[in-house]
Amino acid sequence: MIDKRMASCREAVADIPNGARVMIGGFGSSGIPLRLIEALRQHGAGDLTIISNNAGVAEEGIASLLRDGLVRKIVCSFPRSAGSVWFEKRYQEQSVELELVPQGTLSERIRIAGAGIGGFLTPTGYGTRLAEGKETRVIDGKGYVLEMPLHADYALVRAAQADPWGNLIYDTAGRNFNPMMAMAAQVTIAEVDTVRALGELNAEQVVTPGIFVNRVVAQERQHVAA
Amino acid sequence: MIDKRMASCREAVADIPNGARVMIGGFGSSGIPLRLIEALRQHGAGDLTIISNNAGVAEEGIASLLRDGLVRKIVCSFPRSAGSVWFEKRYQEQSVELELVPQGTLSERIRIAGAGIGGFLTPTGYGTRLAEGKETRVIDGKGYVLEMPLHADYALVRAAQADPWGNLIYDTAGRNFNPMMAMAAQVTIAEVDTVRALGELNAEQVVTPGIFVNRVVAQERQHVAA
Amino acid sequence: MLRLNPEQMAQRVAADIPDGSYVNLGIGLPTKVANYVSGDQQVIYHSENGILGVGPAPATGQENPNLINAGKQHVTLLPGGCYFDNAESFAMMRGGHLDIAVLGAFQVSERGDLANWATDNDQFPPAVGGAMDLAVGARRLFVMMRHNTRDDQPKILEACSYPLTGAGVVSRIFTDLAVIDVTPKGLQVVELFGDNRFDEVQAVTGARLLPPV
Amino acid sequence: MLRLNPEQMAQRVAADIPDGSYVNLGIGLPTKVANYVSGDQQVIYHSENGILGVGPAPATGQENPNLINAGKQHVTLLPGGCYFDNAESFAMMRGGHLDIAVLGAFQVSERGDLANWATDNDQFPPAVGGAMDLAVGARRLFVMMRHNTRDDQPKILEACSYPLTGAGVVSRIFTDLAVIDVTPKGLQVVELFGDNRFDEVQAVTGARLLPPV
Repeated sequence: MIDKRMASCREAVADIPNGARVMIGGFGSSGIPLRLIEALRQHGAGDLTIISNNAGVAEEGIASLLRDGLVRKIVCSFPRSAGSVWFEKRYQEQSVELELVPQGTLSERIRIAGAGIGGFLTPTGYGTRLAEGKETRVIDGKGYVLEMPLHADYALVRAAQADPWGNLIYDTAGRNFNPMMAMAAQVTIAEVDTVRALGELNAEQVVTPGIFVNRVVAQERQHVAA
Repeated sequence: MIDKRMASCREAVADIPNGARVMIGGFGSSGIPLRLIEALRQHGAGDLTIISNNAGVAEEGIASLLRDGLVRKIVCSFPRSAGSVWFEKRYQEQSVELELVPQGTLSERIRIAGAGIGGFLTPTGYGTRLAEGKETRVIDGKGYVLEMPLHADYALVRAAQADPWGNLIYDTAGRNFNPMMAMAAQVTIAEVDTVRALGELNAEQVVTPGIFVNRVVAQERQHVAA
Repeated sequence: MLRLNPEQMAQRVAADIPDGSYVNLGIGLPTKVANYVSGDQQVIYHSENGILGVGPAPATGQENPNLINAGKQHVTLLPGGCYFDNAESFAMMRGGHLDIAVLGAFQVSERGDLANWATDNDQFPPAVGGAMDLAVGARRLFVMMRHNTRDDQPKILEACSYPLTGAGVVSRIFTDLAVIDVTPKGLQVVELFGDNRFDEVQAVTGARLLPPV
Repeated sequence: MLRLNPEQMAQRVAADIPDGSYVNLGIGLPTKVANYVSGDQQVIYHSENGILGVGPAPATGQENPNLINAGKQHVTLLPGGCYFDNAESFAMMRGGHLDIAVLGAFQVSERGDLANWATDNDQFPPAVGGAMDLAVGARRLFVMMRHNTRDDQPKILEACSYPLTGAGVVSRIFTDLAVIDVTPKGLQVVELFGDNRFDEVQAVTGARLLPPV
């Protein structure tokens, strides 16, 4: 029987090694796998490359990984927010490397990694500093930048509901980067509010098919401090 | 008030001109906008370029457009099926041009047209006849073909339910090419079984956001002959 | 000169949003525009994190931590709204499906170049978010900004000195002094607020303006 | 020589599908494999038109015209199954998410080249469907085919004469005579059915085989 459930977040992240490339879902305070991030922090793997839209605020989530010095590099569209003090500190002391990526380019680079596509041409960023050093071309008078796939070893994602096959249903805007990240990693670990029995999810409402998910950890719903 | 409903299929296709590029959703007998195709046939615009996974069977759907001599070119992954007699006849008499595209390349070319992407690198077809004349490159030892977006003037799509804003929900495997085509055309026309009041669709189950849909025509459910 | 306050500026931008538009309002000042779209205008708001049909803020105690807008504020969903992932959200933006985006700016050039994501201060880490995608993708890009910086420097320039968000992307500029279109002929003043005179506005602008016709 | 019939071939392929696999079965002969996957093997079937968890054919009268597989046959959905659009379906295929694809073939070369979408007969219009995507994307590509054509020509060749579906993509070949792996050293015979002798099978093969070890 296919059953992707694991007993704890701790167990689910236990094999993440030093130097791993780890995608982490979420946008602002929405759809962040906070329990998995905390388990990863306690697990203590370092020298990580983190791929995520934001860089965490206060002492929470990715900010706690930055605080503990576990992050070597971050690939991000909007690392600087109100309260992103640990990112700013590590950036200014040059102990963390930043690869800044426009948001739509970030999500599409993740998607194409999951879709087996080797690169794509986007008009986003053409003629700007973020295209420097990248291959460009002009098609029908419009400029494009060639962007390459972003793969990861692990993806930590957050959803509302799952089933034992790893199918995921999200809550409102909690989808954000989670569905693409689930596609793009070698091992995808989903933190969910509840696991339903096989066949209880609405098949028409499943957003992430279980084929993209390797491990599922249920938990009580966590309300994220705003 | 935004209300994209139109009274009839006839009215919905009335402005499609000769020479238009028209995407038509469907896979086999599933998710085909048969009523809209019939309205297009009666409307009589010719010299059409049809973009669709299949080329119709018997006297139905795209086959009827081919029979009536309205199609100049077809862009397709699997034009030849049991019963695709009109496509075979027009192909053999060289009155219709065929652009054969691997299925995943077809759906992705349509998707990137809708997503504002200028091209993508796919391993599919590399080293085969279908990559002849196309730009290729090798990345990390793997060969890729550069494929370009497929745009259209109109998309005819089929869904199960809509609302006045054009949000669409599909039935089972009836999605197939419909969601991507809805994104890729200047004007998208959706044929649906039923239109529900605003707010009655499950927002978590909407597959095609209304922003991609310009016109909606309700109809009684049509059972497609197998 | 008459300088509109932010609320008046928002009201003026709102007047230029046609009924039935799909609109993305940038973080900060542009967010105020929604307050002035009248009942005759049905506007569907897009939020880049994955919402169409963004509604007003929820009542206290009714917040859903997952249901936020791009500015990380709690929002609601209107009837007819829906959710999608970030890749599809940016397909809408980059693919030309949004009628209008309203963004703030540090600088705009006479060719419609936009600079709104980074200054020349390297002390702060950069952040770009969805600005570059909106800049290239929205059918019409409205910039909403004060005409001058706090130290009275012009923000409309022959060329931007700050790093670009996009080149040749701005359609119309709404400042606290005037409304100005970016046209192939140059910066065309469309409207001068109150009794503001063309020569007064030109004097505080860093590029040549074309007078109203 | 013992030549397995199609049912026996399907049974043999089914035995090599590990429990818990995500599998795409090509149109035609490969479809039969599902009939022989035992209760101990939980296999999740993918259909390229947009289904994971494809179940058996529905009872007569219970068919849903939209719920068909890639071979256009009516199917059902298993509990735990789900639907998606064609772009996501091919993301699964091209992106390496399917453990095994089982395809028929006209020809296979000793380097694992696959030819299964077009012959050299130009009278018929070509059709390719999802074969090229499966060929490049499945983690393991099983070919299931008769060892020889109806007029006794070999289908395993030094090089394919028909147009390729993909180059160097085949992992394992199941014929009615033997099971053969494509390896860096060449075509390695893994199993000879019944009392079939290596030299007999080699004699009806168009490329050099390596004997079972």
